[in-house]
Amino acid sequence: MIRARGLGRRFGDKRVLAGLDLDVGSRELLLVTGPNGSGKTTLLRLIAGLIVPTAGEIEVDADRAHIGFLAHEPLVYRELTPLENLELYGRLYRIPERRERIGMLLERFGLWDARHESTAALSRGMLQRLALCRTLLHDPELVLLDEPFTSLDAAGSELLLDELTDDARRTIVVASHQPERLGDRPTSRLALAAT
Amino acid sequence: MTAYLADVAALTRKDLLVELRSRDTVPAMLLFVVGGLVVFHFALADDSSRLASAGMLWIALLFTALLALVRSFVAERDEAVIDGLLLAPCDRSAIWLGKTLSVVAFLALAELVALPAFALFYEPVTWELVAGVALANIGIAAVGTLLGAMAAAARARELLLPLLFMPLAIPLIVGGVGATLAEDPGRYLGFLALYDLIFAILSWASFEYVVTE
Amino acid sequence: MSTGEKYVAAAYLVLFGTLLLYVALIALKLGRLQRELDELARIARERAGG
Amino acid sequence: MSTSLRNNGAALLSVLAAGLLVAGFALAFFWAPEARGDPAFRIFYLHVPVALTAYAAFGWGGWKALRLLWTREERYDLESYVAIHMGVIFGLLALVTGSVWARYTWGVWWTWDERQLVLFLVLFLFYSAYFMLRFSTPPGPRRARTSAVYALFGVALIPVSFLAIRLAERYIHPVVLTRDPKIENEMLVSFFVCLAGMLVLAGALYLVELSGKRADARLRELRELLT
Repeated sequence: MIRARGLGRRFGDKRVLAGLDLDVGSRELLLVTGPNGSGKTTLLRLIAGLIVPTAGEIEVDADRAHIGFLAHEPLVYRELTPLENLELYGRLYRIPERRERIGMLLERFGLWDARHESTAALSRGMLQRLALCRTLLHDPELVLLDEPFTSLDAAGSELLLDELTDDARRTIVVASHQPERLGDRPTSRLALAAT
Repeated sequence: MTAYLADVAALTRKDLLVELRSRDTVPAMLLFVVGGLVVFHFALADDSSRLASAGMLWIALLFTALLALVRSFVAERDEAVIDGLLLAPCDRSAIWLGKTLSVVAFLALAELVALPAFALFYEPVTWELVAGVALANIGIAAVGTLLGAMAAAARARELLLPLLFMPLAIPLIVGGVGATLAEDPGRYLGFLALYDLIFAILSWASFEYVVTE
Repeated sequence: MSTGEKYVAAAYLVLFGTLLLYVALIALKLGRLQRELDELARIARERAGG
Repeated sequence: MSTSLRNNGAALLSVLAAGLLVAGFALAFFWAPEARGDPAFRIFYLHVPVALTAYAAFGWGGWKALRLLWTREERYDLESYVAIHMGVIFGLLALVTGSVWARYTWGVWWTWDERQLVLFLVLFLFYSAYFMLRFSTPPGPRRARTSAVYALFGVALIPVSFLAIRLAERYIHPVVLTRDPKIENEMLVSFFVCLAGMLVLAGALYLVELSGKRADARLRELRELLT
């Protein structure tokens, strides 16, 4: 699913990632660990195609329509309600039976009652749940999760893991410094060192 | 094609909704453009011609547009929401077009107040002026939205955007003032349309390059 | 020398002056490059020695 | 190997530029007839080639920018930047020599009647903003691409501004100044030699500047490897 050779990225004079080789097979769950500044976020953004490498190359066998990316920020508009945000993304992802899908996700992640509230008023945990709805909205084949467990309570984490792994048809890359919260699910690991 | 237009519509709708909720930009533009017209009365000498007031109107419109442009990507830049749009499978130029259309809407709203105010304070508004303003709006929004996305990557972006935009706005001012004053406004309206065409195509084609890192 | 000729001379001197200025800038740059190279050479030597 | 060739290129062009410019200026001063009994007309052989060279440099920078967007090869970023840098230097020269000419012809250092001068002022503003954009954006692929897009806008802006300035004259002052000096063949030949010299000079400066910038980049790389 993902193939990288000699992958590197620098921001100005700062080298964040260098000489990384990576192979992730289809339906694999890869856990990326490493201290702050070791390039976990950069790696995920490279896979998502949000940034281009400055060295080496990367191939991903999924186009934007089949990638779900949970970033540090929830990537939702604070001025809009949760429902409006998901409606917007639902349109952009061209999801068939958009209403049903959105309603189902909101229900599942416990946001249904808050769907008409202002996103700005949501708690951190609720925002993270909304971000998860956004990530999973289009039922992506490849899911990239950047520190998914921060600000997510135990129930939320469990919900996320169930959603991701119950039928094991997704490829998942998780960057986290709390690997224990993944439970005992089978994973391969990539440890990034600080540069 | 229909899908593309649907994306554009969704994005424009989102921008208008965000503005409707936050009311950050349009009220500021309205106040600014009327304030500008009042200030110009005191800047112009008593015996200034109608030529001078037409020039002043265009300056006021340009600077008001800058307010809208400086604010245009604020909602996306705060907390990197732009990444969410870039992740979506829609063509990136649709993001530009959606934003451009919403900027055109904001400009039109501001001018809905500015032109009657100009008629009240200074000179009657001619249809040539209205046509010129409409054509200039397209050029301002098209180029300004692209430059706004470019400046978003920079430090001091609020300062940079006017600097980037000013030289590119000179032809728009020429066309606008010409359409307002010249005896053959058709030439100037044609020039504005040409400008819109050239720079809208350029901006449309190059937006993808300036938003990805 | 007529006034016109003086202006011509002035214009051509501008070109000449600009070129000389450029030479000065290049000289400064070469100096800096040389200093940096010296430093890097020193580091490289220390590495080779240690 | 390639670096030494490139330096040889700069050396070769410098010698060629020296030959052409000396020949061109000599022809202009000692062979071409004086136009309209105007001794200051000989600024023409300097001002116009300098101005055309500036356009050529902007165009070259735009071409390199286009190549960057096409191929995504990093080196075009530097090449485009250096070309535009040269364009700005020559543009500034064109402004100054034009200003000297205006001072002699009309008695003022600046005139809005001279289209070329006004156009250079607009372009100078535009490309100054280009430098601001570069200096305030962190280096990387995004800066390379934004600069490239802005450089391409510059190429489009040149004819559009030219048209705009022509159109502006009609409402700013309806009276159009016409000057048509009789151009004779000797003058034309001298002019083209000067133009060729100036273009080659700009090419030489471009290569020198480029190799300096590349040396800088290599040094930074070396420093990173060593420390």
